[in-house]
Amino acid sequence: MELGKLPGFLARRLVKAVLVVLAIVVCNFFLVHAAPGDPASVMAGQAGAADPLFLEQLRRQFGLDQPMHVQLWIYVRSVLSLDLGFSHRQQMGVAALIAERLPATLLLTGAAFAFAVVGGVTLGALAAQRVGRWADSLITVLALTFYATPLFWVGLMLVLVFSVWLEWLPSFGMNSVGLGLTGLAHVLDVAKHLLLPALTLGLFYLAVYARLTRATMLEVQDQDFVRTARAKGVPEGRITRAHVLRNALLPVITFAGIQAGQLVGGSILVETVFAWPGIGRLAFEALLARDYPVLLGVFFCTSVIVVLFNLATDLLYALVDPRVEVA
Amino acid sequence: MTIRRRTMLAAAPALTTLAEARAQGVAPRRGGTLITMLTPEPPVLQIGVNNQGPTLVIATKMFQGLLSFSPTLEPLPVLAKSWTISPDGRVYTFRLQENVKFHDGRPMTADDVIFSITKFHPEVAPRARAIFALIDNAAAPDAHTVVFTLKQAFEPFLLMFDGSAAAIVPKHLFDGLDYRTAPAVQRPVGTGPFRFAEWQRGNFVKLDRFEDYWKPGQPYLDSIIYRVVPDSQSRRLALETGQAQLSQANDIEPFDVPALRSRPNLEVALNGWEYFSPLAWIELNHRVAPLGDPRVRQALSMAVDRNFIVQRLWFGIGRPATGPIASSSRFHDRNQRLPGFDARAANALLDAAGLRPNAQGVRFTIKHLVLPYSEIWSRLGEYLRQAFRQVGVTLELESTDAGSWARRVGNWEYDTTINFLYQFGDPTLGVERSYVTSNIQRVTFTNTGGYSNPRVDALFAAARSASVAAERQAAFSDVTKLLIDDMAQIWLMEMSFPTIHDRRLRNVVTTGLGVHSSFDDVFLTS
Amino acid sequence: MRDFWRRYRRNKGAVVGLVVLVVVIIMAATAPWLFPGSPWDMASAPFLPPGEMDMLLGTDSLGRDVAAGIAHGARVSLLVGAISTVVALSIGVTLGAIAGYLGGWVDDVVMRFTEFFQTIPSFVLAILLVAIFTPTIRSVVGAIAVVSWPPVARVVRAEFLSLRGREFVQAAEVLGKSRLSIVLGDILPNALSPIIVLASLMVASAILLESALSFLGLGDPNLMTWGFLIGSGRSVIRLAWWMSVFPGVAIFLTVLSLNLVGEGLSDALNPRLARTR
Amino acid sequence: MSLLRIEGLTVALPPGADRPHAVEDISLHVDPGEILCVVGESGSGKSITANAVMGLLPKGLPVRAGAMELLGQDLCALGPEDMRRLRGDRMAMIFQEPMTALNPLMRVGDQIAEAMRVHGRQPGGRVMELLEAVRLPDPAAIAHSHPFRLSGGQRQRVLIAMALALEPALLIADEPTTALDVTTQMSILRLIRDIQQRRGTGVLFITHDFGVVAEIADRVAVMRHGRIVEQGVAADVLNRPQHAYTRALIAAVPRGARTQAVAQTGAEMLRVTGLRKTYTRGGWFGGRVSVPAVQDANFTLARGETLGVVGESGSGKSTLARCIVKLVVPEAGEIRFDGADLRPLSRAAWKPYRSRVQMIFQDPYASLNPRRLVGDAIAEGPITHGVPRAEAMERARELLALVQLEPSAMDRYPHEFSGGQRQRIGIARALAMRPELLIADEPVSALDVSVQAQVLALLADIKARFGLTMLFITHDLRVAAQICDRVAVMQRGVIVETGPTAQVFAQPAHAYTRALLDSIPGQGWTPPV
Repeated sequence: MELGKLPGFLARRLVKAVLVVLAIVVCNFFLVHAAPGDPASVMAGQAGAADPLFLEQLRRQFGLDQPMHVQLWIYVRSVLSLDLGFSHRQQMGVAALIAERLPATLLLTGAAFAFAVVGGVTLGALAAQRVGRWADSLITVLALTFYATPLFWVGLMLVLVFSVWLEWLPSFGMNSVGLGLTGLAHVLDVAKHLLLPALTLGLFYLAVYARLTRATMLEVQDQDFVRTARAKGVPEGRITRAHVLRNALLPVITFAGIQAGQLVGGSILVETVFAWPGIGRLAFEALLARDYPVLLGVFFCTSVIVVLFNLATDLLYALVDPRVEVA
Repeated sequence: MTIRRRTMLAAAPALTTLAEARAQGVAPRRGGTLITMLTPEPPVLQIGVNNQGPTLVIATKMFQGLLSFSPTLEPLPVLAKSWTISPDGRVYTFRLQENVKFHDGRPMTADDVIFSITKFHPEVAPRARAIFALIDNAAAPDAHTVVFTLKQAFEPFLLMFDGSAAAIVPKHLFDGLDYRTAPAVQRPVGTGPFRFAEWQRGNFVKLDRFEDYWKPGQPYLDSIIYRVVPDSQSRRLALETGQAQLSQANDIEPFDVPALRSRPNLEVALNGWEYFSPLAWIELNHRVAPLGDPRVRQALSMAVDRNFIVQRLWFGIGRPATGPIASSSRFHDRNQRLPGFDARAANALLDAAGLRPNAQGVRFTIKHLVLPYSEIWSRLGEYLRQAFRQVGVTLELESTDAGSWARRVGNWEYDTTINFLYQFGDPTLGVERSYVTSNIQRVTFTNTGGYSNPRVDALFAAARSASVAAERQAAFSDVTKLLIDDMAQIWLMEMSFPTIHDRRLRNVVTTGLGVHSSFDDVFLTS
Repeated sequence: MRDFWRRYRRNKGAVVGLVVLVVVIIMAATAPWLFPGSPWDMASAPFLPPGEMDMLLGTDSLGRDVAAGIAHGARVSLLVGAISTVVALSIGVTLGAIAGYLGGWVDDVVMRFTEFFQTIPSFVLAILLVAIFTPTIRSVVGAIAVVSWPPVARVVRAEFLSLRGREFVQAAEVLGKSRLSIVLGDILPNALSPIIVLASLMVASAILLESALSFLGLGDPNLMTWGFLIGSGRSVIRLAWWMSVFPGVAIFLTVLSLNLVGEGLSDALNPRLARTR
Repeated sequence: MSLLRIEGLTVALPPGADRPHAVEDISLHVDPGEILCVVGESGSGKSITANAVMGLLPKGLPVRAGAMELLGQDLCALGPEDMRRLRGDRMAMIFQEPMTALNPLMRVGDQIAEAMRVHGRQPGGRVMELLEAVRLPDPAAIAHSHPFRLSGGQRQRVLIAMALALEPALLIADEPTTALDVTTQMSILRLIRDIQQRRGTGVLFITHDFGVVAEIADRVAVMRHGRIVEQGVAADVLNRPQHAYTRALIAAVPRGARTQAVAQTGAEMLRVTGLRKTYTRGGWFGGRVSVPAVQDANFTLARGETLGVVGESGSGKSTLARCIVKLVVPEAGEIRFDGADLRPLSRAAWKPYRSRVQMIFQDPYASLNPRRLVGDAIAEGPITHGVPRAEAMERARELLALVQLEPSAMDRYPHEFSGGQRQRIGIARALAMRPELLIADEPVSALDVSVQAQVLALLADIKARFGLTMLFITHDLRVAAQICDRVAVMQRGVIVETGPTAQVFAQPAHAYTRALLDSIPGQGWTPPV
């Protein structure tokens, strides 16, 4: 796409993204409110004792005594003003709560994503180039293996091997608390903690990208323009890099956009296994505790991430592929 | 006073540890950071606003009550240095420590105490509301004396003054504000030996030594860090590798305890829960046929092998229940026991109740709402399903989340479930609520099962108003017998929680509140 | 048909996958005879390592036979995978067919709806649905189906869209056939290959999804599934590695075999693509 | 010395194919400055020959025997790297599909420059020169464009420019104009001719079209089933074909002029007035693009008449045909069939007309449901309209005989038939409805020339036999001339000229019609027989 058309393209995509997010907000609200069990009874249960007055107080405080459409209107209005509400259970603004947890999730999913894409595309390209040979077989088998293994199980096994038996890497948390590390030492410390969870989360998607890259590269290799390149004497290495890989990456980009949501979902499992302080675990805990504002906030936040990510991949796609005008 | 002696014996190991430490001449060492764990992460750390287990564990380091309790539940001075009770049992006079400061530097006075007891806790905590409603008048003759006059005598009144039940909060930070949303809720300010330093949600809570703490030279530790570790295996690993020096409550799964017990660097204590005395039972909804029939309840009770549960499921952490009142609690009658495990007798009882097995050998089918707090309850449900099958009863498990569990139990929408309640040292405080007719309410932790017996109601009422311990003992013994005969609920076990700590950490469990004490005397040897 | 087998056999992995899958299915079918009684029965002492006291794969924390659990679990895992796939297929094929065949604004609406479902992180949605409707086999199957249909709808739509423009469909149109008979008689049979391939992969991912739900404690508590076994073995992994390792291997093998079979089907049903392998 | 010499070349097919060798014992040569046309039907092995020379044979097709020499150098003895060095430098190739033969992500100029860079030459200003040499307008803009912005003809010019970048001695052109419209085809043919003459390049030109051969060839080699059956100077082969196969091929070439007189015209059957169809694409959020496919089309069709609609791709002729059978819903106009306006009718109201108006399609491979038995495919129309199954099957059997297929074809699937046979099945399916109006949408354009002739003959036969009225869509003027009573010429959605075939061909009124007629390849050649 030509750069001059970019602002219009972006504006259209943004409008669409906002509409999608709005729909998600409304749907999530109804979904979560369809759940039995209201936050007041949960809090009462966890306080260890309760009486009807206490319950009544809590319900009023949470606005649970209002009619549903009023609750929805209040929620949508506040989301539009970027106020995600207040978690009465946590006694904190939801936005603040999520903001605290978000960096950890972004770090984890970002690292896993980078690992998966870079590793997957490299392995996939390698396999496609050596199709039918042992390297291809090995990569294919490995990819299938990671593809077929439950994510959380991989996490458990990695912990078993690297933390329990070898004692090389920490098995949980995001940093060593109490050591007062700063600067580079802190970064290294976090990196050490990040390694296993990112690996766990990334392996499955690495397999996905490896398989996808291999398949699309094989497909692109058969296309006419590759034959043209060959006919004009372009060396094989350059054909792979400049012609095949670039075209094969287009579906990978599309797929990465779709995968963003799955990655956030997968991080719930990984964050649970590795005690990673991110929003995936926050969501699961909020669900168990029926903390509606937090749950709605996390859903809102993840869908915004996914929508933004889709937007970014669309943009990337549009920049890579000149054929995209509007779609 | 047989009860007292029993609990004293039970608490003996803790006392020996302390004595040993002193005897070995290990002088308390100042300095060091204690890293411990936390699960689940509490929503807020302001005691009262939230009274969940994890909140109590942290908040009791920052807040203190007037009293604490020994393993035999004798009152110990904390913020109150002495107290007197009038002969008619209605007037309680506390003399306060004089140089106590809040973490913000303001002195603690009788005003703060009266505010905490008569305003703050009754507003935010239902349990305090019920009992402090008995206070007719609260007065402060001087800045360091508080006098509470009760409407009627209430023998267990002192038990309410522990830091976990009625911590003293700063009046100047709450008065006139909504207590639940006051700024101080986010940065708790108390009188305890440690003050709030940092909370990275999902990661850790850090408490630092309060330099102006009223006990000179104490506390010994520089800081305490509570790491949030949601996975039990990670917690175990943290203990083993020394990344954490202390675990408490249900941090460590029972099946991991034997392995940890054998580690030379770790010490496992099972005491320190005398004040709470949690008791677990199968909660039956008496409104659901045929659970309203006492013979059926008796039969189900006999179908359960409590020793198996304690040994196999809890790996010996805990004791089989003997009745509605825990054996570590006051007024437990050790002469009364539950009928033993006897499947044959159970079958006979069910036959007698007219519940004949059908062609598949099934007498009736009931549901079981699995307690969602830890997966051990799922194992228990799976055991119960197999156990009840032996007597022709099919148990269908329903799994649920904490929210639904609380709602369904509160609304009586269940057949059976597991419930466990703290007894707070005294049956009037912790047992009565589950059996009296007046407390049949659509709220969790009331008499949700719907058991009702006028004689039981009368006996609990008598025990409540009697001011003499012996009179109360008699009433509780009678109530115990009635409840066991009716098998009001199927009591399973007296729960214990292992407190596991590094051997270099000293004075961890010294009172009946265990890890819920202030830790001002806890220290790390080098 | 013979052609189909010939092409299928060319992919050795697919043959291995089929053999493994058949073994798993046989194991599931014969579980009541291989391991009579309930898999929940306490068969021996708890935490027996594999091989001890006749317990081939060891016992769990209540002394239950892990091997019996895996055999009986195969029934449920496969059933959950199959049923949720059927449900997801029926949702996805219906919506995809409507969108692809009718086109226009209907297509637009259906595809926005599908996109919307794809935007919500599917695993989070599955957790939410199971929690809302309480964990039972029905809610688990339903939740898996609800999060798995969008790819089916997209594939079916794309197939229908391209087939709709194909001349034989236009010919049927010109012959005056009814829409339903065109969709069922002319388009659907020709769109079956990708649907079948997709279905085999969906069974695999449904099994994975079920195990993940159970791992988080959101499985049906009355049914022995592989996910449940790992979930219950996870907390004792250092005490009894066999409790989570063997069910994990069972899941891995089954999912792998389904993937291999899917590839084989894809090769056999789309011979044009197979040549590039 | 010959530029390219091939002796006894044999290329194997993978096991399981319908014959053991793709090409067998081929010998030919190309001299500098000459165009050798290799002509043959699909599957004759002509493309394999070209790819063998370039060293671009797929893995499954090894060279089994023979020798290939380029400028005296033995190609079979060269390693892959040496072959690569030759490709693009001493020999270059252009392909059939200009739409897909360029990397969609790379600018045109860069792709041409790449052809030089990989051989160690700096492009400099040469890219512009080349683009100018292939007569592309505004070379600077084109060099900067991505391929999707160019038309098919422009792309083919780019590919030719790329092939000529290093002034190769040999240019191999593999059906370079087959995918192009006639007018474009002619200009590309002239370009190749011109370049070859100016630079003295030797050209190996592969085609299936004798018109093209007549237009461009110096010498001709005719291939069939992997063998060369006849080879010689163009004029000799074209006018005095020796081999029976060559004669058959040439006989099948559509005659330029209609032989029989204009058929008697009956009453008006179809009257189309003001028909309009516009395609729009784009989403809910802006970016809507409208493409007028048919604008204000007016024509009539009398009973028993054949009206040809001719035009290049994208002219809207297919859309027009589809509008009449409601496969495409036009937004305005009238379609009066026997007086009744069909356009506003609902699906149900249309149904009675389905048996009266039928259609046959272009692609014999796509027009039959691959999962339905041939008998059922033919019978399902009548069955849908209430004919008892047994009767419908009987009718299907009769029709199969009519289209010269075995009765056993009833119980077989379409993939067991050749393209020509499938087209016959498609015709039988349409006839089964006993239609009055038959719409034929490019019914022969996907067929080899010999098969094309047979199908055209069949169509003429059944038309006469059943007194059918026909609307015949084609891009091939020669075909239209052969079969139509009247023709309508379409350009960009507009019917620019209508009239009796002979008149339109002899005195075209519209400039576009004239351009089309001028572009018919091989006009100077009248096929013998």
